[in-house]
Amino acid sequence: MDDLRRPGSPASRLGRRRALTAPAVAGALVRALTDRFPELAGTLWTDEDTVEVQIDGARSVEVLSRLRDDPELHFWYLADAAAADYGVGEHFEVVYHLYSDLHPAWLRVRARVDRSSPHLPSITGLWEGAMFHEREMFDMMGIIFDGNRDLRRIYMSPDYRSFPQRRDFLLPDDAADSSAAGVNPLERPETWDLSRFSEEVAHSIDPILPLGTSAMAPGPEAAEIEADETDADKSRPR
Amino acid sequence: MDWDLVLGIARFVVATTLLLLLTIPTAFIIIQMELKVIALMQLRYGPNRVGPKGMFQSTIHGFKVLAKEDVTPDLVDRPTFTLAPWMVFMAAAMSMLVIPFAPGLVAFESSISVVYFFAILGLSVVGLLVAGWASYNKYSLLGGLRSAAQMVSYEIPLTLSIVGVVVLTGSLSFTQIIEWQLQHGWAVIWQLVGFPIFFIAATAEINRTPFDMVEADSEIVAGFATEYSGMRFGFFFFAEYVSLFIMSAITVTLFFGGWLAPWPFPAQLEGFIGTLYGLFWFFLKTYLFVFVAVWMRATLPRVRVDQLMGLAWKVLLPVALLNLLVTGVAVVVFNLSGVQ
Amino acid sequence: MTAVDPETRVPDPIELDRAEEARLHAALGVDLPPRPGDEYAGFDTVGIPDRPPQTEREAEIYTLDEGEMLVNMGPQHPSTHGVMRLVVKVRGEVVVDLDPVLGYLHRGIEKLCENATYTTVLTYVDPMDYLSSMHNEHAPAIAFEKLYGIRAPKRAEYIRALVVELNRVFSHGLMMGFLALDMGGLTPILYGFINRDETVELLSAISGQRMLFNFFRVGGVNWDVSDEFISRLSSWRSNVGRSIGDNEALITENEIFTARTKGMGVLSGERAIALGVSGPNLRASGVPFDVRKAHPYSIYHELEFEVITHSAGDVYARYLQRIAEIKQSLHLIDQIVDQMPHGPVQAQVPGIIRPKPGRAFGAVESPRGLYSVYAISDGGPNPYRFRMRDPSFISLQVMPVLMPGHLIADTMAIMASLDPIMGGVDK
Amino acid sequence: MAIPGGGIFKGMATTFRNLFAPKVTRQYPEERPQMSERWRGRLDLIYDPFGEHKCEVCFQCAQVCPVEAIDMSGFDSQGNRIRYGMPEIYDERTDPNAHRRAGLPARPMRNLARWDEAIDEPWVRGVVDGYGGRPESLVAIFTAVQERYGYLPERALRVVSDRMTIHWAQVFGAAGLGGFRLLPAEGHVITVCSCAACRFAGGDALLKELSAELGIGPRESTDDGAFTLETADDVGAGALAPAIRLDTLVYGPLTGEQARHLVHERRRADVRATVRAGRAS
Repeated sequence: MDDLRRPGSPASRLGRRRALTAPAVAGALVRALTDRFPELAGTLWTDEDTVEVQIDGARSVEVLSRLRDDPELHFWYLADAAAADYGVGEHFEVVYHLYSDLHPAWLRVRARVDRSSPHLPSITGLWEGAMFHEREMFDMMGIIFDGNRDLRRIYMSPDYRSFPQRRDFLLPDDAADSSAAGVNPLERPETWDLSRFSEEVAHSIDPILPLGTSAMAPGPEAAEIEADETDADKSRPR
Repeated sequence: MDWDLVLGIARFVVATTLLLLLTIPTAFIIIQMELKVIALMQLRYGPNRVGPKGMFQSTIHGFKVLAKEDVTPDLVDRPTFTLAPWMVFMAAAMSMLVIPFAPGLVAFESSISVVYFFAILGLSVVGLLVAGWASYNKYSLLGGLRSAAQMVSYEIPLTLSIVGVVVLTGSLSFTQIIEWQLQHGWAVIWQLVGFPIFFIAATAEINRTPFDMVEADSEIVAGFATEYSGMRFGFFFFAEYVSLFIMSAITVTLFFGGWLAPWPFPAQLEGFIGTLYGLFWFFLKTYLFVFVAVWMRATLPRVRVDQLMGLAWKVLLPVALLNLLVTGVAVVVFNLSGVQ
Repeated sequence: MTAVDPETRVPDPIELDRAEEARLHAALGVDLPPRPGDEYAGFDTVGIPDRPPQTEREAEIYTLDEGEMLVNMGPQHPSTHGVMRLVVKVRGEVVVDLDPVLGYLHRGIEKLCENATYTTVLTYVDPMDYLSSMHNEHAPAIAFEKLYGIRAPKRAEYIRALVVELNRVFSHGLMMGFLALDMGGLTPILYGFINRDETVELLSAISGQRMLFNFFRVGGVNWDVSDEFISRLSSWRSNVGRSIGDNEALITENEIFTARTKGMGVLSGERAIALGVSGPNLRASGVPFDVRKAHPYSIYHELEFEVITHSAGDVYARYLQRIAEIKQSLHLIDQIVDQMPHGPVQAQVPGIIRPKPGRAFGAVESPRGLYSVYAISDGGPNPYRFRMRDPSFISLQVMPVLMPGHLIADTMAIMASLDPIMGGVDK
Repeated sequence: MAIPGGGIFKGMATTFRNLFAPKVTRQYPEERPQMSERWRGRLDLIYDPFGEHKCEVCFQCAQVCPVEAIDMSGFDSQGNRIRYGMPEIYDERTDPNAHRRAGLPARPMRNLARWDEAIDEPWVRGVVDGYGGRPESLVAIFTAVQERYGYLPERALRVVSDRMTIHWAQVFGAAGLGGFRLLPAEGHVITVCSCAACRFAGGDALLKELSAELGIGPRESTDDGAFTLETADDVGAGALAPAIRLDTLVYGPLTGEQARHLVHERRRADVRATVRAGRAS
């Protein structure tokens, strides 16, 4: 989001997005969150209509149930639950998006899951509707939700045994000898530059709005990251 | 040699053959009507390419069905699977025997033709049940069971609503019922409650929309006919439309004066002209009811199976009984009966 | 072919795959012992899978009591709205349990999109929920604009709102027809398609295509609308009014229809929230949740409208909800046309968009509910992770909850009232 | 509900009214639809007034296609066949996965090298830099790469694409022009000359003889991977016609008998080499 401030960028020509209504009110949400979860204050981050916290995967049920049941937070609707894979040697992330009619901002809860043993408590006890989300995450990413009583494949056939949306998913059956080999870097892990997804890069995107010192402190390694990114840009196939 | 017997047999053979042959154009005409009328009601043109104005579309469909491969799935019960379409079709064709088309134009004149008709019509349920059972398919089985439940249930109000007419006219012969109507006016005027019951029950009996539970395509695929293909399916299809024709004919015969012209025209003429005149009115009225059935198919959604049975037992049956009671009392009190 | 030397033989891809999977499963501790021939594990004629159940719930479904049987509805059933399979456990005609089996249309669109540039992603999401392609493009456009930090010009936002509301009208109109069709009414679907045809004619006048519009761009829309088009809208409105009116006359008051829909498949508001139902289905249960109001995107904060709800939560309420929303959409279209400003329709964006690393969430109210996109950028020209939440996918969870106790005939009515589109369910 | 059955009659009235309403169906062949001006449904090549294609095979359309759906070929002003697109797109028919999907027994992969052959990337970069990274030197670079590896490995092409900042599709398209080998050849490569002189002198008959001898057609390899048959128009000319090239040596003029003899000789040599290798180990 740096180039927002850079003169001459397309964004500055067209003006910023509309008057950023959400975070102005989201201040209340941020305060409420920092009051209740002081330990998460360091991970708070806001977008124009999203407030984001990061938690450890093991705590997901605890945090989400407090977010749902607290009368001042009252995030009663689970808008989305999705998983992201940051590559071999990194971690999984299960991302919950919540909605509350008290706060006009989406709340994004990023739960970090260890890649070597991807276990996470199931939130089907909080929202029954998380069932299909969790089944899809299991199917596509191989994340195991403990306590989900119907953790089956949902898209792939029951006898399938790989997890197609993982970053290290290889498809020797298709990629190696198909006509598409060499056409797309689809299943070619050696072309991926995993260094870009290091912890620092993923976490140190500085916020747009001054919410509090903890939320906006730029990473000390900013210079390194900058260098890293340009490298990454160069190494991408064009 | 008993020439009367020989003549009788010859006449019967000729009449049966003619009726069997009649089923083919009848079915084609009704199918064509269904294709075209429903299309027009849905703001489409419908068939308009085969033949003048697309008139031969249904005929071509018939030939297509003949030419199609007739698949017998592995696990079906072969004898019954083969027999079922034939049973259904024959039940429909046989009940045509007693329909009076015009004065003197009836294949088999009998004093108990009403009884014969409903007895034979009830046979088709056996065919459907057999088809559903023999197909080794769950949808077929459900369709067969539905047909059994539905047709057996609806035969009761159907028959009871006719008893009103029978009591009124004092006859079990279609011809005599028509002759009674010649003197007293159409029976529908005397049976204002009986006719709707008969109409609803008849629609259910021949599995027409909104009572087409038996082959409800959005629920049980095609019901009893799921596993059928080729000409065996064609027989079911034919039988369905032939029974639609028969039911319309019986409605006309029992309630709308059969071959009689509506007043104030001369209701009936003599001689060969009279036969043609009777045929004209008979077919006109019959196809009017066929049109109504097609119209209903274009309009109405399907009744659910439990609502269907509830309607038969909780509404139609009591009302039919009541109608019968009132008719009987009226006949006795006002001495309306045709019984001499 | 000559015999292959086992030493130099190239391993079969399937074998490699197996080995890789076995390794993965060993690492994960997932207990799925491979059995010979189980790549063909499917469902036999009886309907019970010939493998041990994998979960508690699966065991529950596939265990039959006396008098129960399994009926497979689909994937080639006439009215499953696409290729999906419903394993229905019935006792007679009464449904005891139900299990939706998905994946017959799974195309891996998320994965495809992760290999496409930000611009081309918008072409891939079109065929997802193929009755609301405009909405499918809207959510990624919003998310990518957030990622890239630009906004579409005002006129583009108005055009976007216009086309998505047009799309909503025909999508809901078709739902009326599908609901009637699944109950055996043949005609309403045709009237619904007349309505759809007129609407897609309009949309093709804007976007050039009739089904997969590919109209949205990051930072705007592909083309401007002309004044001539705006004038066509009024005649379109009267035609839509006619076909919707015909459909209403055909089914809304029809006794057979009401008897089959009122009190059928009742979903309470609390349960609907817990199950993640959204859109008209949720509002028909009395929960006033509409993304257009809850998180006004595009220009919805400038339009006047109220969130419509119905309280009954049954099939009939869901049907009425759709009709009310069609009328609301027509009302919105009037407002949009009245207020539409002049100006450019496309912000200046480079050919290949490379947003800074970050995350963005874009949600829209599609005809089937909350449709959202979550995109992660790594700074490259294509999204690192592209996630779509399809409302009909989530809504399908309602089926096992609603169905027990109803008849087989109601399966289709209830499913049609939820209005799932398999293209979206299976992504 | 005021009258029971009222809704039904309302519906019946609607359908009856529509029975006579104007119909909406378009009678297609007679009545053509009016397509929107913005319609993008079909790509069509337009002709000039003299009946010639106006397409100049500039590949611009293929380059801007957002989903890379266009794969095209044609002839340039010199009459050379030029092509743009994924090189092996029509290989799908012989792809093991296609066989598997069709329920046929799938052949094992022949050319593992295609996807994971190790190449000397710095060397390739050096070659590219040596030519100054100019696009017109692409053919020279390809020649150098093919000399080293015997074919153009896909990963080398990717390196070339990255280094020269040319879209990979263009690099692949150029590599497919002719004269370059995209797959490693198997065994001995027999190239039958197809220049005019050789064909006049009986080159076609020679090709037929060799095809019959090896049991394969041009551009194919034998099942045991010992021979590959090819045609090219630059092997021999004039006095040599008809000529073949066996690996690197050119033989000619040849009769069918002599060509068969060459093949037999190579086979025997291979067998001897195998036996010798076996003894040595």
